[in-house]
Amino acid sequence: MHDFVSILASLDSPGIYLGWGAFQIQLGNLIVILVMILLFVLALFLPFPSGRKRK
Amino acid sequence: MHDFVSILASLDSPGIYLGWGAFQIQLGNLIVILVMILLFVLALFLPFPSGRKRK
Amino acid sequence: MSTTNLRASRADKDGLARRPWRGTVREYDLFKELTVALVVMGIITLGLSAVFGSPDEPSVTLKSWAIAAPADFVATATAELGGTSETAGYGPPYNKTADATQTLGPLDLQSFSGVQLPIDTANDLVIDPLTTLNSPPPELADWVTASDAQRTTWTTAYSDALTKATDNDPANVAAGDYGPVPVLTDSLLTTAKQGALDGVLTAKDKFYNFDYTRGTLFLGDGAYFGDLATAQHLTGDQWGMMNETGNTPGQSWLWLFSFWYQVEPFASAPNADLLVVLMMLVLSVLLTLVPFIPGLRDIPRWIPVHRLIWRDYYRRR
Amino acid sequence: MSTTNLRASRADKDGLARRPWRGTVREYDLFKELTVALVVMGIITLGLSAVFGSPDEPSVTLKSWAIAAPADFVATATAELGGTSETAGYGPPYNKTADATQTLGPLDLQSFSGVQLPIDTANDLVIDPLTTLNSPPPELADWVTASDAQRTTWTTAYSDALTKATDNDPANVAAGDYGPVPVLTDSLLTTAKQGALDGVLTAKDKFYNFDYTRGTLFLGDGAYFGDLATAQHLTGDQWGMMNETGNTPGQSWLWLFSFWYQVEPFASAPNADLLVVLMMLVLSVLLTLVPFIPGLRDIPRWIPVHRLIWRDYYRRR
Repeated sequence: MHDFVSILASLDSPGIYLGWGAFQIQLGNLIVILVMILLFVLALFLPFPSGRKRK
Repeated sequence: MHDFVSILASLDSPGIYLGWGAFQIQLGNLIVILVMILLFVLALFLPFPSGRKRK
Repeated sequence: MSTTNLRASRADKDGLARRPWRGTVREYDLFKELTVALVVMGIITLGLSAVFGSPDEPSVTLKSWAIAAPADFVATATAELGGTSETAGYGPPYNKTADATQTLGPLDLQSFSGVQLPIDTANDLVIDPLTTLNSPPPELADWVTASDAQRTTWTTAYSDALTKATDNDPANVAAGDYGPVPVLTDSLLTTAKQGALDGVLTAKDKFYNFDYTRGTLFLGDGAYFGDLATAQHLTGDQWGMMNETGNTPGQSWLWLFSFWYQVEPFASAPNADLLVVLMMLVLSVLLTLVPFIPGLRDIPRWIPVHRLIWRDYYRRR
Repeated sequence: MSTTNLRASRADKDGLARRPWRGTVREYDLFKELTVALVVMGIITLGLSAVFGSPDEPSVTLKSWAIAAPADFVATATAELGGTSETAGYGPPYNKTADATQTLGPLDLQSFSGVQLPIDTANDLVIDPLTTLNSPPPELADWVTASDAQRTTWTTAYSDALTKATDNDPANVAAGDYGPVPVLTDSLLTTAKQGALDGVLTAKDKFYNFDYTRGTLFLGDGAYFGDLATAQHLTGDQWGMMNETGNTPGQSWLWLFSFWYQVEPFASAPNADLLVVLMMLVLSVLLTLVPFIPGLRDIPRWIPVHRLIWRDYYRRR
């Protein structure tokens, strides 16, 4: 955990920005957006745990 | 209404304080307390308007 | 039988709460009641506060104080320099002044916090603000380099001289060895009159400042602010806790808290705050435990107000 | 049949919502769900914000600006005196500068507010703060008694001279007739460096001040603050609306708002703010009215994501 925080802190000062042309995105934002999309896709395809009991 | 407000405003600056010995009360507070007690007594003795229908 | 079961059976002897409802039922619109109550109470509240709302007194600032009562301002600044002001002798959370806290036997609640907001009255309230001037008075160096004993001698002498001067006016002070003190306090008075001190005393090195500790303490150490409060019946020994300015109704529900400060032994006790808080704590616990206190819990049996409220029910039982 | 009834029958063709429930019922503890959800989400939120929470950058103040970039500070103070700063030419709510507002044809939203927070940059940001000094510079009188034309000549000349000086340093400015301007701006620089200007520029004659308009505008008129924002990718044309400092995740849900500022014709339009706000308004209305827009409302039929979510139901229908 502490290692993770210190990695983030070391990445902190300049900030990493990815872009093509007018499009530019900060690495932190990109990660959050990708994780959101991943969670949505997982929620779509993973079966609901107690779904069987309910029927 | 405006007269009432101006009476209050004229009473405003010095403030009227009633007291006996260590007990001292501001006129505004006394009025509010008396009104509260009056409302309580009225609530005790006045019949509830729709009480008859309810039975 | 466990204690819990004993209590449960005692409170609900007939099992009334557990019996199913056999009376009539009728429709009831909770949202309608909520809406009506909200609107009606809202209108009443707005109407009453338009008429009885507390007046918007103009703010007292260090500037208005310095202009209205310069002699008091200078006397206070001298006390801050000499460490003889109320703040300097307050104890935690501002400093470690010995025997400053209110105690009851071994109980010393004020010291529990520790010195959370350290205030050195001379430096924080007088010297630091003066160093923020574009051209700080050169006499600051005399103060900074002087010994503590020398500083005390100067401030004591000047403080005494101010007391003896006509109208306590610094202009009428007799000649004497006050060191840099008169120049420093006069500079601070000018800074305050110019309106700069109010801003300078708030927390520094932040753009948005919400720490008014230093300005509040300085203002409170003077006689001016306290006199304004006394004139409006707002101090603790005038039932001030209950009062608003003028005849505007105040927070009358604080009557019991306020009451203790008016009567002996509290009124003249040096630890009145502690005593009153403990007293209210004891009374609050008693109130919470009413159902378990014989005698106290029997009062409704002796003075049956509830039989008056539900008189229909009791008449037809 | 009224429109309302038409809509109702359309939305609930089979009267499904009005049919009594004939399926199984089971006990459900709303409070248990609420408590579990609150605790779990609370822990996740606190945990994520401990790791990803936005860093607490030290506050930029007029003091830190004056110390870090004195040349920029003096140039900005000169612009405030000359009425050539961004604030001086901003229009409502600060002043009535002609043609300052963003318009689209006859639509001029900025002027709707009127001049609610009048700011005279020379007086409010430079002259007034200098008059609060214990010994205001005597050159103030020269400024106050000078004509508007004379003031403009002085500030223009000094502004140009600053631009041409090595490092834009006031110390390297060529000799010339700048009137009281160099003394005034230098005094203000000293006041800021001493840390007094931050307090003095907040709203006056109140003890508690929450009006930071003047300090904010002054800071924003300089190049220093904007450069800090640019370095952190926080300006509008850097998708700054979405960004936090460093790599801390920002408010990525503002991507669409931010997007328009990066593309033509918005990117180079002088009324970009107005155009983008109107664009977002139109898109929001479209989103609200989706059920009534043919084509748009048929998308779920063409891309049936809902059938994937409720695939059990659709499989067994």
